[in-house]
Amino acid sequence: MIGIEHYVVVSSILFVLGVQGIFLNRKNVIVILMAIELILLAVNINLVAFSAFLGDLTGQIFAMFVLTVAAGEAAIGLAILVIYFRGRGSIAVDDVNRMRG
Amino acid sequence: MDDFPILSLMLLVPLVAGVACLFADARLARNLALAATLVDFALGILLWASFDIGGAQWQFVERAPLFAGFQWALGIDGIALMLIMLSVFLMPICILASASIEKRVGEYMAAFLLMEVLMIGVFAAQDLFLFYIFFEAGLIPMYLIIGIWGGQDRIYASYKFFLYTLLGSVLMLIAMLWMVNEAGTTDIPTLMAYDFDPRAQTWLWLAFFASFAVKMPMWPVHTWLPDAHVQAPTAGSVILAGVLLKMGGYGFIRFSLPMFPEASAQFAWLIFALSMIAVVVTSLIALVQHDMKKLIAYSSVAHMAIVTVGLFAFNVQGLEGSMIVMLSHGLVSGALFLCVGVIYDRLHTREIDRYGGLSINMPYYALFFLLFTMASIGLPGTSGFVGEFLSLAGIYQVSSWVALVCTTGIILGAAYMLYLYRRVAFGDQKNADAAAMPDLSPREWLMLAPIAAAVLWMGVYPESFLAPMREDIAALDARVARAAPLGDARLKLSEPTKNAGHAQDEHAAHGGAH
Amino acid sequence: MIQAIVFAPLLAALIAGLGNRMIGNTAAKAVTTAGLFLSCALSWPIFIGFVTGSAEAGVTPVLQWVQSGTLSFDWALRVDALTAVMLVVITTVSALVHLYSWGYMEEDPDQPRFFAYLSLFTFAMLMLVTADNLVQMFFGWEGVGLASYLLIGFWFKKPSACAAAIKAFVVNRVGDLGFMLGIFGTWLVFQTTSIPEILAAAPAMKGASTIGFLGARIDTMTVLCILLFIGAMGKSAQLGLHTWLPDAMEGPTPVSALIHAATMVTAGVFMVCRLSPMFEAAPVALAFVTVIGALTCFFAATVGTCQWDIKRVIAYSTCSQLGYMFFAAGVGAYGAAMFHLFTHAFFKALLFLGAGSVIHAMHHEQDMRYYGDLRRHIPITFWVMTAGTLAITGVGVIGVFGFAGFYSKDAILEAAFGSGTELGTLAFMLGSFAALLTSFYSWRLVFLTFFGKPRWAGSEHIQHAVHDEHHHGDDGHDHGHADHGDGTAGYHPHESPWSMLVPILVLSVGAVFAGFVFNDAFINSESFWNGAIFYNEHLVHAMHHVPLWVKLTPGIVMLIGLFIAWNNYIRNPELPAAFVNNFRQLHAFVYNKWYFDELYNVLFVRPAFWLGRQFWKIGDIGIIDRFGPNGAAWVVARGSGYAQKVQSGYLYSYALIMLLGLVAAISWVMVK
Amino acid sequence: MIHVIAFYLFAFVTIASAVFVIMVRNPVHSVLWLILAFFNAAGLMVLVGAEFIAMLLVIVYVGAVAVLFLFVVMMLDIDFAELRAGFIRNFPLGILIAVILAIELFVGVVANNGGKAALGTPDGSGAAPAGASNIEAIGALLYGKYLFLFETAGIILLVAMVGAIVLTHRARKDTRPQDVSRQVRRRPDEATVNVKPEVGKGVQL
Amino acid sequence: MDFTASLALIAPEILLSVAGLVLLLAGAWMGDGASRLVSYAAVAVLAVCAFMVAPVLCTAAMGPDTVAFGGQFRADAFASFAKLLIYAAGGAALLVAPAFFERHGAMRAEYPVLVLFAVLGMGLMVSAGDLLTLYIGLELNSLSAYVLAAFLRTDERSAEAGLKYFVLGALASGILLFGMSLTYGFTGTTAFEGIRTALAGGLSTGALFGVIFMLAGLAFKIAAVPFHMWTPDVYEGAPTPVTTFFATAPKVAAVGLTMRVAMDAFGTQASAWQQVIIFAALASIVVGALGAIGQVNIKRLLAYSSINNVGFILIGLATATQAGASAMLVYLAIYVAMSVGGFVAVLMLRDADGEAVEAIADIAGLSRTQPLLALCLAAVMFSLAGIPPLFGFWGKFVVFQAAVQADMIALAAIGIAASVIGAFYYLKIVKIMYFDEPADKAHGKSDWIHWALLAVSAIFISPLGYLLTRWLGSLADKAAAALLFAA
Repeated sequence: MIGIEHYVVVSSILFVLGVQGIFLNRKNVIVILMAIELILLAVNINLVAFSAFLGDLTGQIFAMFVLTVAAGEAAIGLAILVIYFRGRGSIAVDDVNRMRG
Repeated sequence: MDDFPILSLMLLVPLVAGVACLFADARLARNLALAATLVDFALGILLWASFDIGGAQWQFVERAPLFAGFQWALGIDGIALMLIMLSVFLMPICILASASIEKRVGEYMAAFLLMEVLMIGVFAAQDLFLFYIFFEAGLIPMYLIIGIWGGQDRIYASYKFFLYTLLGSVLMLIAMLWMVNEAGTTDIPTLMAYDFDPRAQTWLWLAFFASFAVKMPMWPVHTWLPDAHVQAPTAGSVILAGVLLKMGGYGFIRFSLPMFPEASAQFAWLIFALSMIAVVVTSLIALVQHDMKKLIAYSSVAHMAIVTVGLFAFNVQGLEGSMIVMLSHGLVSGALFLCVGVIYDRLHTREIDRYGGLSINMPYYALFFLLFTMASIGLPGTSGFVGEFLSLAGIYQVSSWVALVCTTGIILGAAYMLYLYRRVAFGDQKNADAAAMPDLSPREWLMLAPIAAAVLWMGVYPESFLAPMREDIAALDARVARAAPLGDARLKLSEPTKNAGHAQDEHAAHGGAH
Repeated sequence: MIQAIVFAPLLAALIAGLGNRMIGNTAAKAVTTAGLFLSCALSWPIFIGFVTGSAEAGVTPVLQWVQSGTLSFDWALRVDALTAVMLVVITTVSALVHLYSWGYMEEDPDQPRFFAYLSLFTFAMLMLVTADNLVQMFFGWEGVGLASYLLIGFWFKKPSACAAAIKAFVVNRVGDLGFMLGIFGTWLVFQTTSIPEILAAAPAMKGASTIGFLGARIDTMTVLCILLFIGAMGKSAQLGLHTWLPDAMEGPTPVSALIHAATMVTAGVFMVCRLSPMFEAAPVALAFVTVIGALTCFFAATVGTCQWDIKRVIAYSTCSQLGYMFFAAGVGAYGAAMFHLFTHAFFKALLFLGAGSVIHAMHHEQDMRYYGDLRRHIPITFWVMTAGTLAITGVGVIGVFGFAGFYSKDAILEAAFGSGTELGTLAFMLGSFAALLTSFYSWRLVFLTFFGKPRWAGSEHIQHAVHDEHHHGDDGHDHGHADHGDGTAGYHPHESPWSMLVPILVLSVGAVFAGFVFNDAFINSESFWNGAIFYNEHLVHAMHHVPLWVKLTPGIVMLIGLFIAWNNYIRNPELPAAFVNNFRQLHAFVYNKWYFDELYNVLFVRPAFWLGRQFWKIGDIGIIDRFGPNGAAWVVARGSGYAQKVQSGYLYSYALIMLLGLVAAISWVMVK
Repeated sequence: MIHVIAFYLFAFVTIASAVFVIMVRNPVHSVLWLILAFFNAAGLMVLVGAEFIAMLLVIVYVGAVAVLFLFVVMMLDIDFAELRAGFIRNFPLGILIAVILAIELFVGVVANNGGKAALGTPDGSGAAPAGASNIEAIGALLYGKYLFLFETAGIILLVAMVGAIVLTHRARKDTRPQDVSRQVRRRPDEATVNVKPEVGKGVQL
Repeated sequence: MDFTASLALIAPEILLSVAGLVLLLAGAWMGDGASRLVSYAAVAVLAVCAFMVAPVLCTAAMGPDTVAFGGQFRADAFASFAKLLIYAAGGAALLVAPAFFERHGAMRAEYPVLVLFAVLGMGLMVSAGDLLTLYIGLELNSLSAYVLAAFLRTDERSAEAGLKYFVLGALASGILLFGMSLTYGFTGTTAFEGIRTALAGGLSTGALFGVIFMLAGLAFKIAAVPFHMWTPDVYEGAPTPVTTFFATAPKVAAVGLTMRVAMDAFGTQASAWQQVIIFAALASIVVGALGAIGQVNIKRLLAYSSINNVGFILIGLATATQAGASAMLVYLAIYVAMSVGGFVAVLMLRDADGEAVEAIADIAGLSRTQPLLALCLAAVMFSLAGIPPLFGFWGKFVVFQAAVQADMIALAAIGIAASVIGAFYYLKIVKIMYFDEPADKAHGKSDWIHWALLAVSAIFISPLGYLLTRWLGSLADKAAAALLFAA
């Protein structure tokens, strides 16, 4: 039978993949934003699974809020990306290092 | 008189004047600073005059619970009184010595006045944390004094001074916090009577040692001193050598010894070893210096080593001797730096070889310089001797080895100081510009003559200075007696003797440390 | 009264010194000289009082000095027989030297300073001898050291004078180290620094206890006395710490007479005599004193035979005579030691002042090789120098009359022999041989200076003088060429002014009669000393009963020395050169003062500077600073560079580091 | 059994598409893979009985977020050829750490207790009322217990909107927006003018 | 559930929300010309809010009476303390903004609105009693912050700062969320109280992971090493008023939130996270200090300085005692004053054309061209370095006192020794201003608002600040007691 552990494993793998997507990527920032969505997806799977297995709906409420916020985050992230692109003409991750040290 | 907050007033006067100096023009700032320091000196004399010798241990006590965790608590005993007197005595002289400062006079005077506040505060603080605040705060004005008005390498010197001493002190703060947590009070007099667990004392002592050893400075953490001295302006060197170094000794006498007697005894060997090395090594280094201030700075390290051995001799002579050495060194090294300043103002170099034969064109200068040189090498009749003699007499009771090695300081001291004097005041006039320098101006007379008088006074009649401290030293001695080491020099009667001196010998056999 | 004696010179010194150019030469000279004559006039009655037995020892307190726990000492002036002797010696010689200096220093621009120093010295010396406690004695001890330093370096433009001054002070400090430790030990043992109290308690301590010193346990009194004696060695220029004395001749000659012959250098002897009950309680220390004294006596005499500088000859002579005094004290004959001190003060001051007169006459030429035939030009000087030489060589006939040295030196040699110990005998033998050498070098000095042909032409000083004279004086005459063929270079020595001659003449009276007059009081009378020094009746008795050959020995060796000197320098002047050629190495050894200076240079001076540089450049800068503050700064700078490198600006490396932190934290808590 | 197969299918596809999201070179493809991942994740949620959240996921993510992504990707006129391929130099380290993290999560959360996760015990305040559907239960909670947070979430969306606008909105000079009130205010005499052009001179407009 | 009581408790939040909406409309209606007015109105709103929360602190409110919405929200003394600091910092960031943005032609009414919403989010953070509240508050704050960082949108650095902040912030949110999901799963609840109760019985590995993930996510918000990497870049790139804001208010909120989570929710399992915090504390002190050395941009330097300071704050957290909590609050209060002072001074550094002067080399000799400004900046520097008698010392003092009382002497000793490294770069600023020859760059005039803000913070961090120690200490004690009420 499928237990909570299976869901946690799936979400963990998703989480790790999301994180990987952020720091293994040097191609463009949009993919990083998508990787973040993956992380949030992992969280949501976790929350929903826990909610179901606990018999407690708080997790699903939580997941809803996560969805809401994720939408907002995506909007703002893309907005920042747009103005960044306007200024720099590029969204290559390698270029995002005007400031360092 | 008892209710009048004279100590707070002594802190307030220079503080107010200092703030005022920030906004004053150069001329006004000078006068303001001089006036404020003189007022403080007058207050100091009043303080001394109304100090009740043999009265309560702590006098002029002020207490106000203004702060959380600690309080505004001031009060002095004889030891603090003497050091405060030293500070307020030197300050007007420092202001006088700053006539050659022409850049940013207002800020300069403000820094010095702030320095005076902090120095008095350190010696008058009766609260552990109040002490720490004053103790540490002194870094800021001194940093600025060295950094803004200093010489060529002032940046390096000021950083070294600041960070070195800061690193030394911060560990002390942790120890203080622990102590307060343990003893439940920040009151220094109470803590002085509190018996900490001997095992804890070890760590506490080391933490305090880190701070005071740097401040003293003891070998091998002394290297900031030559740099700081050399780079500081004349008055800065005077204050640095005259008072700031004394904070280390004061710390030992006020904290390390009474609060951690067992640990002090346990680490006496460390102090002795470092001091012995310091006496020999820094004296030898002083011998080969080409820079006048550096030479005197290194000599300070050697002199401070005498202080530390005296302090850790655990007897009255050692303690009183150390106090007198501190006072004397405050006057003498201050005066020597002033002497350097006098000719530096004329020729703008501290290179010894640029001078020579100053006895010819500056006879009175040479006379003062000679007096302070002799006081520095401990000629009897000057202040240097009394302190050195008592300290060494004190340490002899503990260890003849230490006494022997430290007494070599009088040989080496004579060598490097006379070598210096020879190169500066004796010999032929090698350089026309040095030969053309005029003798002391009235202002310089005003700087040097009072110190000379004080040096001789302390040398001939030290009772004036010993009397106020006597009770306090005795109390300290009684406090540390339980941990006092058995001297290796003690007398041992070979046979139960028939002679009349029996009782006396018995007495002596106990090391004489009473 | 005693206050006046002691403080009059101080007052005079302050007036002259601080007044300096303001009050002018004459006033400064007058006030100091007057001060000294006042002291002198007040001292003699005290001395007479003790000689006649009418005076009592007493202490005059002046001021509290230091009181620290059980350690306390005050300013106080103590007068007893021993002090009285020293008082007259000091004040008399000093007064005469002041007077002498009027003439000798006539042309010096810095006369107030000179007289101030002289008076200051006298004050310190008086403080030393009137000390009631060891610390005040130390005060005087160091005070005379200071004055000596200043006076040696009086002509501070001369590098050699400066070097000599420093050397004198520093070498003395080596002795003072022993003295200070001795005072500490004494106080530790006796719980007092008061001399009378110590002396009262000392006999009971003889062999009764041990004390820890440098990790060993040694007999208490031995330790204390040897430490104190080390102080005496420094001040009295005993073997090992003697090197400063010959160099001290860089000072003006009156200074040499006062300080480096008559008074200061005898302070060590005074101290040993003052503390004689203590030393009596320490036989080992006494033996040490004897050995050092005898060796010094011998050593200095040998060196004296080869010196060319007239003052150096006398300086080594002083050193040698001090050796006599010490081994006298070492064998227990404190009276004899003090007696020799007393007589020596007169004749040695005389010799120095006489030498000063010669130097004055010879335009500051001090090398005897350029003297000769002076007896005709400066006859008074010649005669007083001869008197001094007779006194130092100890000319006299037993039981009839003798010059001063005759009594005192014979007493010392007799005491050494009479003590009956092996060391005493050794001291006697060395002392006798030194007496021979004394005779030789003293007469050599006289012969070279006053007899033979003038050899002045070789002297640069004379050349200068002649040149100046020609230049300013009689230009018209044909005296232009220096070589007159008679060795005079055309120079005409003049006898010194009366201000110089009077003191010399007064001193020569002392040199002639002091021994004869005071022999009994010093040597044979316990009542004179009256407990001021340890009186060894047994020894005095033994002295009087030594074999006749012992009593005759000094006279015989004196005659031998005289003969050799006459043979070498009058009869057969080529002989010394031949001797030098034959014994080149021995001569070089002696001529170079046994290579002490070179040895010390290699052992102490150069290593000190070398070590200083090493400690500074390698120790402080190379190690402490490099690995301490600068090292820490370097580490921080490296760390900072690394931190900035990690802060690469790339998003992915930031994320990676965040993840690293996360994984590290998780791993840590999991492992835990 | 169907349940198990469905789970593994959804799980596998979700993870595989996630891998493609971060691996493929073209961002447009990434978005498409992301959408696939979301669909399958929604499937997983349906499996545990959270159908409302599953639908929401599809609607919000696929309908809004993913479209937004696509929109931006295309709007930004990126020269895909210029996008540098390949991974960064500390790629092995990154992979290593990711693997360690995954293993630790697996071991810590799942394998630690013999393959059984020791879940907590809820206090029951969030339990679904008996008989109520998923949507009803969620609605009751959301508009009851979590009303405060629900309202605040609205503010978050507002902030996101304001933020996005304030960042990207710019008053362009080359656009000519319609100004209705100006059009209405306009009078013929202002707008028209009679001219009588001279011959051969032309009209000034 | 008594909504009336709950609504009364969230009155300040309601006011903030309403004010935000109203001001947004007002801004939209009146255009950008009114943005200065809107800013001042927002400041007034914050002031009113401060007055509303102040009584809560003064009466040391704690316990059930302060709990709203069934434990999701807590209006206790602790929250009140933090909110006061947040409001003050937010007010400062609003006051200095108009002059700055107007110079860049970028002042818009949305700025004060976003600040208000961020402040609202922060209020939720420090009042959180539930993981959901925590998350919502955090995101409200974060989203506003991302926008604010990129607010100067024509400036490449600002956009880059926004991008970096956003990406890394989102990653941190993800980590935090993942931790929250695990915590939820393994404790069965999202309420702090419930988590606390659940953990009291023992800590399963899953819950432990939840704890660590959450702390990691929060560490990002407070910029503790190794989650600090964004800080220098964002502080440098963001417009200076925004940096002022970032360095102060969110720091307070994040620290407050971390305290809530660590000491309340995870309080019964302190031993599980203490060592992680100790490491983060020491690493922050050292890395902050090392990174700051060698910086040429003063904003960047202050960013590292804030990392350094967070390390000291975390020492208080590492003790996990009430004294430690109180010390952290005192430190925060002083830190806010120092940061505001520092950044306001930086804002006042302008060249003749009004352009901002950010290069450290350009402030050489400032003590001669602008002595008063230099004095204030020097005071800030010495205070940040913790040198008495400046008030900054007191913050370090109380923190180390707490550490010593908790018997963490080694931590205290290492921490304070590492603080000496930090002193180095603060000294550098003073050295450049006082010892070097004037570069004669920064001589722009500043308006009275800047001077007033600078004066207030300078007086606060001057030795006069010590007169506040009793008052500040007792308030912090009240707040800490409220935080640990359940314990």
